[in-house]
Amino acid sequence: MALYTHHLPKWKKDEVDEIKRGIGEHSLVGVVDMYGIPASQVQHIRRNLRGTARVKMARNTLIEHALNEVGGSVVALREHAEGQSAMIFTNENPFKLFKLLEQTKTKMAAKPGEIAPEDIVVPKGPTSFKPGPIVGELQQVGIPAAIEGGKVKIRETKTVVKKGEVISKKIADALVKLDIKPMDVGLVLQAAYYKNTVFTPDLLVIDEEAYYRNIVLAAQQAFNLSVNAVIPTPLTIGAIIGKAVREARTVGVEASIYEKDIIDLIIGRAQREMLGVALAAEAHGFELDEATLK
Amino acid sequence: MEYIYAALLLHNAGKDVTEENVTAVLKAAGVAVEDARVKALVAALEDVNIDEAISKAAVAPAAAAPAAAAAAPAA
Amino acid sequence: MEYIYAALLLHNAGKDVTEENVTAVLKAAGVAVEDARVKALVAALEDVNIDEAISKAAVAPAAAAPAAAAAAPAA
Amino acid sequence: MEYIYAALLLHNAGKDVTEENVTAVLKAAGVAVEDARVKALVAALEDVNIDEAISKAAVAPAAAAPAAAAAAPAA
Amino acid sequence: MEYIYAALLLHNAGKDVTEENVTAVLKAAGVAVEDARVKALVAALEDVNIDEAISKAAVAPAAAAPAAAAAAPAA
Amino acid sequence: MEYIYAALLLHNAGKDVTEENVTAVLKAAGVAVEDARVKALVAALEDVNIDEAISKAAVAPAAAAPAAAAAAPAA
Amino acid sequence: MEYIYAALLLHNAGKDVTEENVTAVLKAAGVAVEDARVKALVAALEDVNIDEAISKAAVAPAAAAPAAAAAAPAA
Repeated sequence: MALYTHHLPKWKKDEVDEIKRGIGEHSLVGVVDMYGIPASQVQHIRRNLRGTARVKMARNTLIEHALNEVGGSVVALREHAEGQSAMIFTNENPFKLFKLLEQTKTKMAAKPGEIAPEDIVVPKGPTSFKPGPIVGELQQVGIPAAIEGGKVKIRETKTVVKKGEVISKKIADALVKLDIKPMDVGLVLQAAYYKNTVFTPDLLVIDEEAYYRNIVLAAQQAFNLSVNAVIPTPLTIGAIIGKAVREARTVGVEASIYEKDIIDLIIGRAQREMLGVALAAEAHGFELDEATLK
Repeated sequence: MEYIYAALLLHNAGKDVTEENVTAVLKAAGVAVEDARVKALVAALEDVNIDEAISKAAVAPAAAAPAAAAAAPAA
Repeated sequence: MEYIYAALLLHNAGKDVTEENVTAVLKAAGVAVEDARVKALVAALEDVNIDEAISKAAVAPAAAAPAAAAAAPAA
Repeated sequence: MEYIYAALLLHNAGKDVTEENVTAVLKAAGVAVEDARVKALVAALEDVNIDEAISKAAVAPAAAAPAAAAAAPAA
Repeated sequence: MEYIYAALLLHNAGKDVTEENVTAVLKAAGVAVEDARVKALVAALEDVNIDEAISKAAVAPAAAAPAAAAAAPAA
Repeated sequence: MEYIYAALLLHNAGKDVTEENVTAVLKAAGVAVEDARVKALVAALEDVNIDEAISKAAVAPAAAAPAAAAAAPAA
Repeated sequence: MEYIYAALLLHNAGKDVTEENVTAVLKAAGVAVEDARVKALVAALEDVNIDEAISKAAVAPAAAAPAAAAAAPAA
């Protein structure tokens, strides 16, 4: 394969060399899909990634050339370079890169034939349209449009395309008119090569909620352990004292130890017991006096 | 309530809740004893499991106290 | 609990909760009275407003009731 | 509460809650010990399972919630 | 909990919770005192208002119970 | 709480919570280790079932009270 | 949960939760460190407010405990 490179025109050779340099200078090399991203947005994404990651667009054949020439396990990225690919270089860790790329995605209008990434919902409420043929066009694709107060209004919230379904031309047109942008457009990471391992997106999705829950759980466990095992720390000493005091008070009440601090609790307990017996006695025919009933 | 307390006192001390005993306790406390009430109490408690009534009061105070139960939904 | 019952019986009967009175009531109930516990009880009650403590006891279960109720389905 | 704390300290340390032991602990803490209170304490604890009483104070999680609520006024 | 009870006993008796005092109380109770635990306890108590912690303890169980109950169905 | 987390980490990793291990973990975290606290930690955990102790809910510190109370009706 | 404990240990010690630090702590605990898990942890925690999560745990331990218990086997 390497031999074949000799016959590449100079501009192609330069491209391959640039990719090779990128691979050599960064700890992480990724392949991203750039399908359907308008040029203006590519500029925007590049700006957002500046200082963190570099995007190098190139033909798939040249990417393959470069990977082959570098050789080793990075060659495995080859099979992910399909469609409109680009290389991405960074020294961040693959999980961070994935998050970063997710954050650069923006909402765009749907083109006919695209697949809905999630349920596409038209919310109810007024539109900016004056009455006209628009009402019929919307109704035709199942959007409950009506005229109210001289304006076109959507009568109720409606799901027009389910997740995974193809978006038809008529619906795409209607969505554009309603300014609904259902498509997530941005760099889609196909695979990332990092320290001899190829990470695919399914490995890189992070459930931050789960981490948060685990942090809360760990903090609770630490709190519980500290209090239950009586390991005083500034954070838990109050709870430990509380536990000891409650135990002492409970023992005092249970054993009827007549001490000032808990005598009111003992009185309360006696009072409740008396009421319990009084009600039982009443149920069996003993008439309670007014004071008891109160 | 004095009558009930007298009964509880006797029960807790392991004594029988009889008319004589209740009357003796109440008198010792300086209460002017009504014989009829003592009779009624002793008769009523004959069919009551006092320990159960006490433990119910301790475990589920809400159930034991009508006033408390009524207040609960508002709390 | 006999000692506290004796004290509450006296209080309800409008009598002072003194060592003598408590002892008398307990003896009438056939209890072998321990002077130390009587002393401790009377001392503990010295500055306590018994009526207040009783009325608090009636309120407390109500506050606890919603918790018990809420927990019930899970229990 | 010093007397109760002394008793629990002894119990937790695996020692018997006797008048001598309680007195020794209280003295070490600089408390002017009242013999009657010590006697009353020891007498009161004689028939009580302290571990059981303590466990009533421990509010266990969800399942124990009703008990916790019930125990609240007593705590 | 011995160490905590010793601290509470001292605090209630109006004494400072120092390493010396805690050690003396524990020793009087026949506890084989571990210096490290005494140090850790005294250090942890340094910035704590014990009175506040105690008074909150009396209120806490009632407050904690509803939380436990409320959480139960979600668990 | 660093010491507690170190113990939990070791326990979860299936390692013994010894003074050496705790010290090693804390040092790796850049903590200036206090021997007394390590000793106290290890001593306190000696007879403790850690799995049980971490899952048994400790009662909310007082700060929780208003929050718990506020949350209860909404739950 | 070892990775989470390591992160909390570092956070509590006032250190940054970096790959190097987490790895060092885990290794000191004798854990066979998985690079990818460390990276995922560090990336995930970048946007997690650890202090808030901790204070949430401290404010309602009683409430969260049942959930904790339920979640424990899965962790």
